[in-house]
Amino acid sequence: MQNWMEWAVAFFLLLGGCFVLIGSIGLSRMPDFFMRLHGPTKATTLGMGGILLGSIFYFSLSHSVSVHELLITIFLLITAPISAHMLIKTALHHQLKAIDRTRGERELKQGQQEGSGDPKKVLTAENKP
Amino acid sequence: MSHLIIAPILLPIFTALLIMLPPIHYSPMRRRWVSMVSTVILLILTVCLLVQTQHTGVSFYALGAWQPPFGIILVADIFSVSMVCLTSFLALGAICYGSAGEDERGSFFHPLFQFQLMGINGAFLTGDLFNLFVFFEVLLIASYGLLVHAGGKNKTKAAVHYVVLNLAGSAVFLFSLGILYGTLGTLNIADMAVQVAKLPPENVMLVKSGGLLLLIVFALKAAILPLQFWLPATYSAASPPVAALFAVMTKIGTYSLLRVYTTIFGEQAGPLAGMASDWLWPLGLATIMLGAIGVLASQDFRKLVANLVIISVGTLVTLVSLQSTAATSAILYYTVHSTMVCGALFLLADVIGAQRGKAGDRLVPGRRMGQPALLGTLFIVAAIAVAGLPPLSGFVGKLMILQAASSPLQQILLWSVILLSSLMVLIGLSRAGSILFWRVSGNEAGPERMLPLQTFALVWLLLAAPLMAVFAGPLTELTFAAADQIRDIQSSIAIILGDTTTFGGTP
Amino acid sequence: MTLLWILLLPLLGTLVPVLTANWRRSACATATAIPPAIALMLLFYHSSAIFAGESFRYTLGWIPLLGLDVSIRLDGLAFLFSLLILGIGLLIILYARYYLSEQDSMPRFYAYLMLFMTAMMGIVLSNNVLQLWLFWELTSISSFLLISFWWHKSEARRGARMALTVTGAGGLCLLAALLLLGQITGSYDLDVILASGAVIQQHAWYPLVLVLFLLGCFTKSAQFPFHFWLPNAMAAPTPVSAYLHSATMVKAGIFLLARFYPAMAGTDLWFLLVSMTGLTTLLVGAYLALFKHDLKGLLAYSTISHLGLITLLFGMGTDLAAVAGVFHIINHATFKASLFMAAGIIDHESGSRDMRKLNGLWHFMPITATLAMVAAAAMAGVPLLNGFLSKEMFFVETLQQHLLGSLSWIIPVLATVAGVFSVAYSTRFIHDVFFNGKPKGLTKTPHEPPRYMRMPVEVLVVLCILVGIAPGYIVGDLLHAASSSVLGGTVPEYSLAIWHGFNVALLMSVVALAGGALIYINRKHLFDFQNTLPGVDAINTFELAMKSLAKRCQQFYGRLDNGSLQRYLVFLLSAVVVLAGLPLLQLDTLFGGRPELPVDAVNATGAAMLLITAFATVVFHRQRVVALLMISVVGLMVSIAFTRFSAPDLALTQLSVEVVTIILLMLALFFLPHKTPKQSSPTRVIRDISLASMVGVVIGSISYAIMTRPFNTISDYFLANAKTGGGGTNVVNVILVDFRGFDTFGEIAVLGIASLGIFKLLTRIPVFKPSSDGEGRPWALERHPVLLATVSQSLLPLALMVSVFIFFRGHNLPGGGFIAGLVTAVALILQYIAHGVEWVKSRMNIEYQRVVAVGLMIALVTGVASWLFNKPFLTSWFDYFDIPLLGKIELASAIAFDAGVYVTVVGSTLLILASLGKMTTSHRPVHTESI
Amino acid sequence: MRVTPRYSWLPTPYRSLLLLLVWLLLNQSVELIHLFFGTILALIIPWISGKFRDPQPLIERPLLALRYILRVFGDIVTANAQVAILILGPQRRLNPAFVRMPLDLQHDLPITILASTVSMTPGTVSADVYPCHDTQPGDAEITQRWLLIHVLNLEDEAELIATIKSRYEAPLKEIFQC
Amino acid sequence: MESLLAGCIGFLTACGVFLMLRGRTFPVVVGLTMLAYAVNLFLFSSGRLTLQGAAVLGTTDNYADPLPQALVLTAIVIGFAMTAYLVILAIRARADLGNDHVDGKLPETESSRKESR
Amino acid sequence: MLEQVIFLVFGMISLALLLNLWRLLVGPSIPDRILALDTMFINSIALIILYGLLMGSPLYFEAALLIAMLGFVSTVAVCKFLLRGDIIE
Ligand code: NA
Ligand code: NA
Repeated sequence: MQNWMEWAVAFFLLLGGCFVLIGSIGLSRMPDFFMRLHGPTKATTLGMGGILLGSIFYFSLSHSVSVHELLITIFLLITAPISAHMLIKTALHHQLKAIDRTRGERELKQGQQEGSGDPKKVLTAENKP
Repeated sequence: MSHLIIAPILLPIFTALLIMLPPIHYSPMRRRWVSMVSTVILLILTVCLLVQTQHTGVSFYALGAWQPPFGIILVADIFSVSMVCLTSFLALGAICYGSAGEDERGSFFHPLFQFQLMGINGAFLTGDLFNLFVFFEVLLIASYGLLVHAGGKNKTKAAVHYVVLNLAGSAVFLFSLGILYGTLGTLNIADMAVQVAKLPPENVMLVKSGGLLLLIVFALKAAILPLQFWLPATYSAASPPVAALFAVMTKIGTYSLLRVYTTIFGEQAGPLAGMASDWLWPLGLATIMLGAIGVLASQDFRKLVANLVIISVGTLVTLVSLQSTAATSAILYYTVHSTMVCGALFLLADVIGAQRGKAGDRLVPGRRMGQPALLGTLFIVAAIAVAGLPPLSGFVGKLMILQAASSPLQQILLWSVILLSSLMVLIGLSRAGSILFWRVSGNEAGPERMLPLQTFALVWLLLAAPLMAVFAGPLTELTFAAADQIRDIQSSIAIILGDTTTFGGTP
Repeated sequence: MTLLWILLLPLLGTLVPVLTANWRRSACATATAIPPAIALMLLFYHSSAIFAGESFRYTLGWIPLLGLDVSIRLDGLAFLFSLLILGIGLLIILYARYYLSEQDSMPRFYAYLMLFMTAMMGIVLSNNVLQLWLFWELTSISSFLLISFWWHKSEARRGARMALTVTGAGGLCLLAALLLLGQITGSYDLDVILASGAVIQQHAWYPLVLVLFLLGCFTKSAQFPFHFWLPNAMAAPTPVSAYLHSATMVKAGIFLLARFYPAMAGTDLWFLLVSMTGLTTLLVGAYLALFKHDLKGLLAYSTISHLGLITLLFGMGTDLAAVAGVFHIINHATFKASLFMAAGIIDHESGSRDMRKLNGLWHFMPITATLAMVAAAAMAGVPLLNGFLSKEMFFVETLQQHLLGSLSWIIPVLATVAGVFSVAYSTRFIHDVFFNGKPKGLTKTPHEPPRYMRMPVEVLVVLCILVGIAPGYIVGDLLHAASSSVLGGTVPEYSLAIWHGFNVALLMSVVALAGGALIYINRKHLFDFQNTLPGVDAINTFELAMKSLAKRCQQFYGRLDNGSLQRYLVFLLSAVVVLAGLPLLQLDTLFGGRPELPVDAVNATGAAMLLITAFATVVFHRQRVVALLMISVVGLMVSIAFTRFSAPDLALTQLSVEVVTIILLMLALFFLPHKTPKQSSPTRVIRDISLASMVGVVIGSISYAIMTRPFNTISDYFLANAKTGGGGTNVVNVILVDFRGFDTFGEIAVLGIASLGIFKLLTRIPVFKPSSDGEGRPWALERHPVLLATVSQSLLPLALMVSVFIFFRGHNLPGGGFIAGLVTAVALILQYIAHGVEWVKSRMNIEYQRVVAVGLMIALVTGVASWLFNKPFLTSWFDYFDIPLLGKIELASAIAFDAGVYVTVVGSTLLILASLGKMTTSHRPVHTESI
Repeated sequence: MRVTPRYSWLPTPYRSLLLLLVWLLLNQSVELIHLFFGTILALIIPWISGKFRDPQPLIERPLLALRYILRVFGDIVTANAQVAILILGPQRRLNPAFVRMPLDLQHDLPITILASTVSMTPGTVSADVYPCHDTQPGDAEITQRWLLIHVLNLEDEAELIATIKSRYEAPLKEIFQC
Repeated sequence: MESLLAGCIGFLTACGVFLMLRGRTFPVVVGLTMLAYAVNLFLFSSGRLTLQGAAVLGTTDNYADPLPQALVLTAIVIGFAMTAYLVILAIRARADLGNDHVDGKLPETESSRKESR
Repeated sequence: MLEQVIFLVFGMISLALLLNLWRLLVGPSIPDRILALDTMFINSIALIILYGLLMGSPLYFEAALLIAMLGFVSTVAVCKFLLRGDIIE
């Protein structure tokens, strides 16, 4: 294996590892659910991208060309936002509290009311856009 | 080559699938006729197989042409084939009874029934321990489905217990398989016997714990004390044809006990030879007594019959522990007898319950039956047979059992337990019969009558009792031959493993 | 062969009444009488030879391996009993024709009667003890049927059950005795056993055998203390009483004493047990008979007493006593049967059997009265009647024994006392019924019975007189032949003369007659005294005992089985601990010598996560959703462990199965409570924890012991042959679809069956849809979030592509039909989740159960196809083909099999999940079938 | 905007292309045999699963779509860097907020893509799209939809909305011509 | 490593058994699932542990024992089928019997209290 | 050198997994736990890919792909359950 390629593999792996770790740090240390969501959704996805890239490089060099890790990346890119969306919908439905300094409380309230409770009430609410 | 050995497994599944697919699927009549005709064919095939096996001796069928010990094999010896035969006899009765209307009280009766047959036959025929597990699961899952047939609270309740216990049992089975594979390195039962014979001393106790775990599994299936509590509720809740078929299910447990503890841990097994007998002997006797107590304690007829099943299981297990030709021979005869009669009794309980109106099969005074003479005759025949009174099959079975005891201690214990339990059964049955048939309130009989198919089913099953007594001579010859065959481990191993009996891992 | 016919004819006779049930009553009765009549003639055909001391044997093989053959022996004793059984049987048939009313089912009665006759004939003709026992039990069964003939009467049912229980118990004891005899002598052949008297009596088991044997005899012959069933069996129709309970069945026990006399008798133990029982029975029966107001009750106790007398005779162990016993058997049968029949006539024609009501019948039925008086006189032992003769012999024998040493005089004294009571009750029978004023409160006016109903009585009474007057001519040969076979050929000198001169025995008779008359005259005092004694109502006591037995059993059973699954599981798991744990204790060391692999930090992390989440699952198990999340991590970690330990296929399968399971559990949770209430007591929790830990320790230790042990396995064969024999490089997959394809076949069958069962469970289920979640929040309104819906549509083709890939790859690399099937199924389930049942159904309207069937059928057909090549089921085939431009491709039958797996998995999974999903759709499919 | 496909045998050409690519990626090979089977599958699978696809606007401007994808990739990388800093930095400085953005897009597919993009890019997560079909009484056509966004560190709401609209929503309108 | 895995198997078994002994259907299902994990690992471990030895011909020279893997695969599938059946049965039992106790009736101490959803 | 890097990354991912586990255990809300679980699924993809890398074997790719696909479905299913109770309606 050429040396620079090894460096590249190492770089991508480290980059990926860092982002994966950062994502989980975000998950563990952010104060409310909505903020915790950001880390895993984004950082972890990129971290995965890094590790998968590292893997692609590694296998392409040591064995025959290996690019199928791309598939996982594509897959994660498609699904991660949807997971996040579903999670945040659940959180809204469960009326999870955002930390106090969160702005847009009206929007939050409305989000919490949308899709839950009596549909008529939702439509006739004052804060209806 | 002859594919007769595998026919008892493939024919039922083929029938089941056929019934699930168009054009059979659409009409109830087609479903039931296909099912019945297939069972008749199965019966013919299994009888042919029995005749063939009697002539050819032990033979095996290597699935996928992979020779033992590497591939899975089915083993046909007189014992296993007799059990398959018994299953088809019983199945024909049950399916005829079911086809009289019970089958339409829920979906998929016939497919599940046929799947159940597949599982039972597979369990009897297989010569591979893991494959035995698979077939256990086939028959169990089919029995779960059949158990809830026609619905009702009791069925659901019983099913929860039955399923959870059997799931736990399956887990134990797998633990045991893991131990046995991890120490013996093989799954073929004959090969396991070979490996056990040359087990390194440091593995002996491990194999023993694996072997004893198998005991738990089979004890649960067979319903031996203290693992028998599920049986009365389950069997008495099940739909009658299902309960009748279930009569053979416990026998699979005892059959497996016999197989495993006479083949794998047979005489050649050195320190492990007969290791289960110390447990089976007292547990079997206790099971008989508990079953007898259950018979007296039963407040409805189905429960009583279920307890009769427990007695039969206890008897069989006790015989398994004796490990002698006479005992093994008695096992075969008694298994056939008790299965047919108990199956018939479950059906009879249903008919009686139906004709007694609201009282059902509870042992309380009830309405006059529509066909008291016919049912009474059937009841007496069944009762005499199951109580082991002469001149029916139970009497011959009891003689075989009593004669199987060889040492004085065995005789004293076995005889007193068997005779005492017989007396208790006699008391229980005479009480049940006199309440069911004689303590009638009012003179009006209800409109219910047995349908021709139901009558046929009952007569078919109960005919076994007199016929097995009349032909007891040739039958005992058959059972002794089967016992000799099953106990002649060396010959079976030589047939199954050929000359490679000394192999040690690689072919 | 004629011997066999003597036995078979009554058996065939059971069918005759059934077949002639629709004939006129007389015709039916006549037809029924034909077989026993022929048998009787056949019997007579042998009489001269029998009287000459010959005996006949006939054997027909039945179950030689069990030592049970149809073996017939006709000797003097058998001849005597056959004569009684057939002769009196014929009379009973005639009698019953008139006795039974129009409402009674005469054919049924006759069938039972003939069955009984067969059984009795079987007992007396048996030359094989097992066969003897067979017929012995058959008498119990048939007598049960006969006693309960009037089943609508409570006392008939109870009496029948009591008789069955007592004689059944005795029968079982007898069986044990006979089997032991077989063990001792090595044969179940009666000839052999009778010839082995010395061996038997010197054997250590002799006392046990004797006790068991006597229990059988005494219960059947109603000996004290087992006598109580007999009076209660009087609920039977009188022909039954006359036949079974005087002439035949109760004599079966006596017959056995006589039959086994050469083998068993002659010891002190025999004497002690038999004679003392006989003596007690004799006294108790005679005493109690006097106080019975019921005619049949009186006769029943009298029968008990006379049976005791015979037993006592056999117990004395002298040859002459045995002869006297045999003689009394004959006499008792004749006079007692006729008395019973007379009682039946009285009952039949006057409507009562109560001697307090019956008075002065002499005026209404003089002929019957005369007959009854003669028979009763015979019973009392009046001279010139047969009863006198055997009773005299009895008295003589009591005088000549010295069995009790210096106390031997007690026996004749007590015998005389019994004789006194015997005379007293006989006198009562005569005086109280036929004289003693006028009838009181009878429902009808008594009159003479039909001519032929009285005829059997007449025949028997004539016999009583004839024997009494000319015993030598009438029964001399018979008695000699019978005694000869009892005693094994050597008959002592005895005289059947009416007059033996004045002797002590005659004095005893005179005392008995005088004393009996005296007692009867002063009976009032005795009755008063008897009334002060606490009465024992046998039938109620028995019923109560049976009820309390049932109740005890219920209590005992209930204590063991409280219907709790948890208890059953505790039993199961304790068994695991004990059975798997005990051998481990004998293991020196768990470590088996195979070096361990090193542990690295990542593995430690994985293990820690596994343990923590497993523990968390337990901790959070009451919050079900959380527990579900925890256990999915456990599953994930297990999959990762599989990847770590080089089992990629396992990891794939575990993962996909787990996701489906989680979805399933989620689906299920909708219908179940979301929280588990706290319910276990602390002790219960501690018990469970300790049991769980023990199981865990045992399993963990075994696992460790196995992993550290070196071993040989058959797996090398699979590695060596996967490519060449199975055509694939992924050995695990080749094992699955080829080497052990049959397992897989069973496995997909399980999956398919499970889905059918689930479908069955879900049909017609009473659904309840909670309107809010566990916290009381109403459900969200948005059913199908738009983002999810859109993306799931795009994911479907992607997932299908992946599953096709995994499917084809499986044979050579990790993958295969099962995983591919699950991927497809999950992708389709995602459509269900994202769009709902209706949406999917409108696009794909397939009945999944049919998919399951098709999948299994594919696998089956693939397997069966190898039959075409004369190969066993599931024999695989593969080959490589060069296709122009494309290159080399492999085709294998395993792929077709795997396709079956794939289709089955898709079908089953969807059937399971979609059926569950469908339950809640507003437009619920209507099932025409219930589960 | 076009909803009906151009060729009935090839309802979704780009999807088929993607599937072929996926097949080749899975097999890691461009050999003829894989191309052959891949093409077959890429044609068959959309045909099989075609029913499971609600009519959606089709891509009218493929090149623009490619450019959009590349731009999003770039944004993801930068977004991640930013988020990483935010996560690791002191929490006190974060200004989380919920922002409601009116949508010009009306169709499900473009909205989904937009929402996903927003989720993957700088400090924002799409929380909800409303009103949803289910809360709409009857079959009334939805005229205006809104996107609810959670922002990890909001500086200027108007600017954020403007950025999203110009950077992502407008190109999507172009691509799908709706 | 072996001791670690054996410990995990034992612990999983213990947890599964404990849950199996609970009185409600759902924990029992979870317990049986957990027990199934333990069983699968146990059965798998009976072929001994191998690192870097997937049983794919030509990828390594130290193959893991493929047979237990095949057995575990079968066991997993069967376990899935059984669990699925039990889950649905639990639903059915709840529907038929009105509670989710494994015995179909609430214990004495509890029957008076109303079941909480 | 690469090996050390791989082990370092292993360590990072293990740490990440433990952090996820922490969040899974403490919650506090169920969405938090689901989020932790989902992240755990994704992180284990990384773990498996790294294993593959370490062993130089491409055999583990499918496992990773499957986790990606199935983890998504299970997260969605759980969310749907919490939103609607009824996953398949
Ligand atoms: Na009177
Ligand atoms: Na639903």
